[in-house]
Parts: sequence; structure tokens; C-alpha cells
Amino acid sequence: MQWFDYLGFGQQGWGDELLGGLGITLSLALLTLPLGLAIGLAVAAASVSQKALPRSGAVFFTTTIRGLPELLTLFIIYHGAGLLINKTLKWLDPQAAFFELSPFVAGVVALALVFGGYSGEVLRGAWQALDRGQREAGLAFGMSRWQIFQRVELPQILRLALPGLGNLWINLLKDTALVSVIALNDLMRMANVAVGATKKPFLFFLTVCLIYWMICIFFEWCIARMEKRANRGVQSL
Amino acid sequence: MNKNLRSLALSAMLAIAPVGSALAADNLTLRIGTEGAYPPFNYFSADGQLGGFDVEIGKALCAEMQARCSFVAQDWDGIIPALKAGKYDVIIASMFITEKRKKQVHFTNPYQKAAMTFVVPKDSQQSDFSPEAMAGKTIGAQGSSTQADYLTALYPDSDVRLYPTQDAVNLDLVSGRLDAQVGDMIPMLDWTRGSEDGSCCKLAGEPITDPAFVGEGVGMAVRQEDDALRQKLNKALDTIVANGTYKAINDKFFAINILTLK
Amino acid sequence: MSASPAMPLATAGIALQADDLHKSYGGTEVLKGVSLSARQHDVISIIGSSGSGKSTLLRCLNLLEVPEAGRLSVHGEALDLSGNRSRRFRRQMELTRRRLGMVFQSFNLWSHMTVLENVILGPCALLRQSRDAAIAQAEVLLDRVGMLNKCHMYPDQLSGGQKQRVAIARALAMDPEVMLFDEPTSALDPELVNEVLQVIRELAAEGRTMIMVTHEMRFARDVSSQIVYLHQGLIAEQGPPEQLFGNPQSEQLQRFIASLY
Amino acid sequence: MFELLIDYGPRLLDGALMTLKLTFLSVSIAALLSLPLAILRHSGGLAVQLPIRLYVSFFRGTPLLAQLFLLYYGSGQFRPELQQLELWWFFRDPFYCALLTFALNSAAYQLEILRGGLQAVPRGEIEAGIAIGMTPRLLYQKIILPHSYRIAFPALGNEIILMLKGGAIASVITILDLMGNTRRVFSQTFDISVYFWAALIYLLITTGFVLLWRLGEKRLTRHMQHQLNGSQSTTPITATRMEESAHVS
Repeated sequence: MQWFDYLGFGQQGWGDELLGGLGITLSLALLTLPLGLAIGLAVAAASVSQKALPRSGAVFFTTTIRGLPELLTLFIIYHGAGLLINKTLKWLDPQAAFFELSPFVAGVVALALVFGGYSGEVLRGAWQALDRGQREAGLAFGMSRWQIFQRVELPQILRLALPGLGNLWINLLKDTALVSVIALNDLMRMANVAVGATKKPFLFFLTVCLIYWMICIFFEWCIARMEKRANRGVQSL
Repeated sequence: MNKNLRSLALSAMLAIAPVGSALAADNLTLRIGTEGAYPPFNYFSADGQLGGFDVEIGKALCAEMQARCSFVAQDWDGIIPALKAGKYDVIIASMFITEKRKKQVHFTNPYQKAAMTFVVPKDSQQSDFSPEAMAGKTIGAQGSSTQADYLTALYPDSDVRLYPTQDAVNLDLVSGRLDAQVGDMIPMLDWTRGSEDGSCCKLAGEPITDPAFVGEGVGMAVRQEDDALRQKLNKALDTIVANGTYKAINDKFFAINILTLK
Repeated sequence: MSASPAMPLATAGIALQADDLHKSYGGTEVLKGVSLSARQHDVISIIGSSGSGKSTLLRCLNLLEVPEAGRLSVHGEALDLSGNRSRRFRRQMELTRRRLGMVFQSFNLWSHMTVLENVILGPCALLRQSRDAAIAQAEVLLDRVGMLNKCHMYPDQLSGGQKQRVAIARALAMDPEVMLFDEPTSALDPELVNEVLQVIRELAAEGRTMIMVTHEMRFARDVSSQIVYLHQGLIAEQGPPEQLFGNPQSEQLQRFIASLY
Repeated sequence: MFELLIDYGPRLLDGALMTLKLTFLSVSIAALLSLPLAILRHSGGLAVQLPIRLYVSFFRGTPLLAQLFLLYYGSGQFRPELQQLELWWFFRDPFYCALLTFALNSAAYQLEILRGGLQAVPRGEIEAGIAIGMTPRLLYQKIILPHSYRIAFPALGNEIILMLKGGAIASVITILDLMGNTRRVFSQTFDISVYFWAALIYLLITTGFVLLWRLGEKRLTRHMQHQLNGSQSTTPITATRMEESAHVS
């Protein structure tokens, strides 16, 4: 068999499996993004809070998340959270059926926590860089605090945070590969499976490297365009 | 906490959580966990389907029990925790019945007899596989396996390397990173004789049948509280052995009967 | 401060000589053939409106910008500018620069080093002086510019005027034959200008050969032995200050002087 | 929970030592590798820059896990060739493979950080060096590099932490680092608390390192303390790779 037979589609080739894996990788990342952003916003909000408790909570969360290997976080969620939820369910109702924490859900949760920990810092930075006068201008117009946040502050925070978030997104895409270790059939796992069947590690691992590379370059390009768009009307220095 | 509140909390959790029920009324639905990286027992084929001896036995048992079955692939390290967490209801993945595992799960009657064996490259001169003779040598095995327990317990002076999959062990034995590996007898036999890459290597030494490690053979694992399921499986297993279904499947994969090792 | 090394009589006159310098950036010619000669103890001020090429001229003199054509010699030692990219030329260039002290508009002190370290780096690394000797000399120089008490501070902890005085000490530490000043007071707050001018004035009084680009006309008039008026990349007029300021010949210079008052 | 620590604590500590060793060696090799490459990338011609940019882009645009598998299992496929080149002894060992992968990966990141530092050295300070007749070598030695490393210092600290954490995947190719030993213990005990102990050890290591690095940063940036006067240094500690001028391509 030639290398293109291995990578082809259909019964013999592994192209369709890899493509399916790619789909899982991308949907994993895409589902993680909103959840992770929500966590990040919450962390950022807590860390700019006036009260000490939310602030120290935010510090604890980010320090922990950023001090742990992503792989370990993933294992803790996958093995630990599954057990915990089942114990809770059993306690609530001894007849309770088993709760299934799929590798996919575990992957999304773990990656979202990681993304949240890092994006919290990025968003906090953007939040603090925000011009105070804008809020006052909003208040002067008689806007409510929520309206000001939604209409005035949030769009600017996102603009300021865009480069940082863009890089986190790229990291997230790459981190999805870790989920292969807990048996989610993502791109990386499918490559492993294909290697198991064909004994062509170099071919398949190189192929997945190239696929990830292309994806990253594509998103880099998208992010650069978004930054350009977001920064229109803002004078560059 | 009062009962109403409890069930309220429970239904709230159920609402957000996809919950699978293990034994729904009479219409048995069964989720079977297997590894999918352990040919010829269980593996993924190029069209993405699970196949292999374990999978076919599982299907035969399901047919016998008139159950609706689905297969779930799970990496080996997490295969018991996932069973306990309820990801599936039974493990059919060529798992040895051992005392340690018995503390975690319950096993059906054995559906394979088993032994372990050393595998070495064809040009290897090694004939003595005692711990003393293997001191300083690099030996591989799949992690979280009986072989791994065996090696870590008895070969402290060897460089024991544990891999996430059997495929990975094979890969490194082929590439020469390992001096030897310990694997299950049947798949190793199959691998060395039946595959292109496996032809690099040969079985060596006496079969390892130490009951402290190999135990009673290979069983299907269920959660400790699922005794009803265990008995159903035992009954179905007896039936397919008796009616020849087992042998038919066996002969598709192996030259010898792996239940009797004859 | 030790005096400049004694020169053989034959060349004693000319400290720095530039002939017919041409320099252009991306098609626009900034210097269109400028010649300048500084005799020993000369203090030459280059004046002109912005864009006339005066900073470029100064930077060409110590080869921070390499002219495309022309000749340059320091104390009679000529530099072959046509050899531009060769190894020998680069080496020669480095040696020439060591003999010319440069003071920048924006000080350009090395911000990761203390004041003292800034001053001794050149002597230690380039002139192979011992560290002790370099420190002893640096202390004398820093004392002269009134910065000895700040010698263990970092540049960012100093005011602009203080930084410029340190920069002058740093240039002097190399014991240069000619000092070049590129608008040394333009980046300073008005109240800090004088402390720097005072230091330069003293150097002039002591007989140092100096070439400077400046906007401080009164100061230029006071200390200079010669004024060079640059206009659109060419020397429009040159001569002693009394002549240039008292009796400007060209219309441009008249307008330029008028614009200053 | 604590019985586990008595039984398996020493193994976790062994693993932690391995993690430290692997991290230290790989970031050190990467540091040696990244310096000349960064200088070439900064000031070399296009023919030199292009391959370096490709290298950086590849290692920053692909998962470390994929790189590790490519190098480890991929090299196994070329055993005869590698044996002929007398390189097999190196690729045979999973530790060396991990070391090489991590060093190459970290070098790509360090290179970009350093390049950012090189670009950030004020032009005027370089000119001041040129103006007193420094040779290029001396200029790098005395002005440009000390300056760049000071600028790059916090980002380099982050990179080291990321390597420390990323190194956990070495466990997948049988290396018994902290993560590897943790997984081994878990597979023997199915006791989830081993993961929490491992987490604690990782946190201790990272926090300890952050404090140490900050101390170093304080020493190195003495010259900036005047500017920072009053306002505490707000450099984020374990920041991400995002803070570099990070673009893959």
C-alpha cells in the first residue's frame, strides 16, 4: 500500500476516520469556547470585585488552573467528577440510575475550566484597561449599570482582549489532542487507532501534525482579520 | 434533607444529565464496554467499526439474552472506573479475573482460559526469563494490566515500561526499544504468527500461568451490585458454549479453543 | 581630563575633514555634497531649518549613516568610503568612531546599567583599560559634569538634564579627538537646558574640538568659532558667528534668522 | 486519603524529581538553541529567516502530544536508517525522545519571546554603542542581549512553567514523571485521591518556581524600579503563551 492508500477514504483507507476525528476535535473546541468564555467572564468579574471573597476566589481558581498540567485537570474531571456525581446521585436517591460522564463532556468541562482560568486573566486586564469616563458617560445618559456593561463595556473588553483570546483559542485547539488520552475519538485518537492497525506511525502522526498546523494557521489568519475589523475606528499608535 | 426535596434535586440533575439506565424493565438494553485496541479480541477496523472476538461474543450473548446492545470503546486505564461510573454495564475486553479487580467489580464465569507469555525479537538469544536473568533488561507491557502487575511485582530490577495500549507495546517491540514484552498468550500468538509486523518476534519461555496473576481466566466484569446481570450473562454464556455458537466464533479467530486451551 | 594627544605639526591643523558627502534615503537626496573641515580647538555649530540635513550630516561624520560618496578623514587618516561592506572597512569604521565622541538628542544611555557602568563600559571593553583605572577616570569625569553623587543610580531614575550630562561624561571617557553633539538640549525641559549648556561651554573653553547641531542660537553664537548654515542638503553659508548672524548674505539665512526672533 | 500517601508518596516524589529533571534539561537546551536562532531570525537574510519561521510556526501550531508521538513512534519506523547513522541509541530511549521534543518545542517559543526582546531594545541605545565603536559582537554581548533578556524574562518564566505542565504528556510514552507515576498508582488503587496529591505537588512546584522567578525579575529590573515606584508590579505570574507577540505563521 502506498501512503495515499492509507490516507484514502473508504474501507481500506483511514482518511474518513481521520476526518471524523477532526470533526470531533473541532466540535469539542467550538463547544468549549462559549463555556470557557463564560467562566472567564465570571472569573474576571470576581477579580475586579470590591469584595475580598470573590477576589480571592478568583485568584485561587486561576492560580490552581494555571498551575496544573491540562492533562491532570482532564483526569481529575474525567475520573473524579464522574465518581463524585454518582455518589451524590446515590445519596439523593439510592435507586438512582448511573450518570454517564462521557469523555466528550469531561473534555469540554476540563478544557473550559482551563480556558476560563486563562481567559479570566486576559479579560480582567482588558476590563481594567477600560476608560472609566465611558461608564460615567453612560450613567450621565441615564443608562442602567447592566445596559452600560452590555452596550458600552463588554464590546470594548472583547476588543481589547481579542489578541489574547485569539491565542487562547489556538491553545485550546491544540489542547483538544490531550482528550485522546481518555479515549475520545478525536483526530489524535483516530491517528493512534490507525497507527495500531497499520503500523505506520510516522505517516499518520505527521499527517495529524500537518492537519493541526493548517487549522492553526487558518485561525491565526481569521483572528488577524477580526483584530483588524475590531480595531477600525481605533487609531493605531 | 426531606424526601421531596431530594427527589426534586434528583429530577433537576436528571434533567441536565444524560442518564442511561442499566436494566430497564424486561426489555434488556445492554451497553458493553471494550477497549478497541487489542486485536484480535477487540479492535477498530478501517471502516471505523468495532470488531473482534470479544465483540462477537458480546453480540452472541446479546442475541441469546434478547437484549439490545451497544458497544462503547474505552481506554484501558479507565475501563474499570468507567464501568463503576455507569458508562456501560459490562466489560467484555479479555480481562483477567484477579483478586485485586474483584475488589472493584464482579466477574462472570471465565469465557477464555489464559496464560501470559514473554515475547522477544526473533534474533534474541534469551532463554532464561527469571527476574535475575532479566535484570537490567527493558520489558514492556500494557499498563493497568495483569502483565503490568506481574512485571512490577516480580521484576523490580528490570526497566519495566508500561504503555497505554497493547498496540503501543507491540510498536516498541518491533522498533527495538524493548528487549522483551509480556503479553497475553492468545493475542501474542496471533500477533507473532498472523501479522506482518508481528513476524519480527517470537514467543519465548514457558507460558506464565501463576494463578496469583492469571487467576481463573478471562471474565466479563459487571458492577458489584448488578448480580442479576451477572447471572444472566453466565446463563447465556453456558448456552452459547453448549449450542456451538461459541466454537463457531472461536474458530473464526483462533486455531485452538481458547476456553479449553486445546 | 588629559589633553588630546599631541599631533604631528604637519597635520596639527585639521582634526576632522569631510569632503563632498552624499547621502540619500529611498531616492531623496538629503546631503547633496557637503564638505566640512574642523581644525583643532574649533567649535563648529551646524544650524538650519528642520529637514535641511543637519542631523544626517552629523551622523555621517561618525558613520552612523554611511555616505554613498565622499571622503572622510580624522587627523589626516582617510577612510575609503567606497569599500563600504568589506570587513576591513567595518573595522576601520569602528576604530574611527572610537575617536569621535557622540552625544545624542535623546541621551541613549544604556538603561540596564548604572551611571558608572555606562561611563566605564567603553574604556573597559574597547580601550582595554583596567576596571579600576576606568572607574577612577569615570569619577573624575562624573565629578566634572556634577553627577558623581548619582553614579550608582540607573538612567531611568535621573532627569533629562542629568542624563545628558552623564551621556557627555560617557563620550568623554573614550578620550575622543572630536566631540559631536546632535541637538543635545532639544529633548530637555526648558529649565534643564542650562545645566547641559554649561557643561558644553566649559568643554569649549578648555579647547575641545566640537561639532554640534543645535537650535540654541544664542549659545551657538557665544561658543562657536564657526557657524555652518545648511539649507536643503547643501552648505548655504559658513563663517564666524559675527559674520553669519550680523551680516547674513543669502535670503534663506536672513529669513531663518528672522524666524528665530 | 493519607494512607495512600504513606504507601505511594515516595513514588510520587520520584516522579516529581523526574518532572523537574525533564523540564530543567529541556528548557536549558532550548535556551542554548533559541539564542542563535533568535539572532538569525532577527537580523538574518530572508534565506535564513524563512526556515526558522517555518520551524517556529510548526512547533507552535501543532499539539505537543502530536509532536512527541511523531518523534517517538515515528522514529521507531526508521530504526534501520537511524542505526546506520548510529543515532538509534538516542531515539531508542523514551527519555531522550521526550527531551528532544520538548527542547525543540520550547526553543520555538523561547525564540519568539527572545525575538520580541531583541526588537524591543531601544534603537538609540544600540546607536550609542555603535557610536563609541563597538564591534557587533561586543554590542550584542554588552547592550543588546542583556537588555533583551531583561525584557523577555517574565515571558521566559511563563514558558518554563508551560513546559513543566506540558511535560506531563511524557507519561504517555512510558516515562515515569509525576504524571506517569500518578497514573500508575491510580491504575493499581483506583483511588482518585492520588490525582489530588499530584495536583498539590504540581501546584507547589509551580508556585515555588513563580516566587523564585519573581525574585530574579526584581533583581534584573532594578533599573526600572523608579518607574514602577508605588504601583506594584502587575506582571501576571503564570501567564500564557498569549503574552508573547504570538503569531504562528
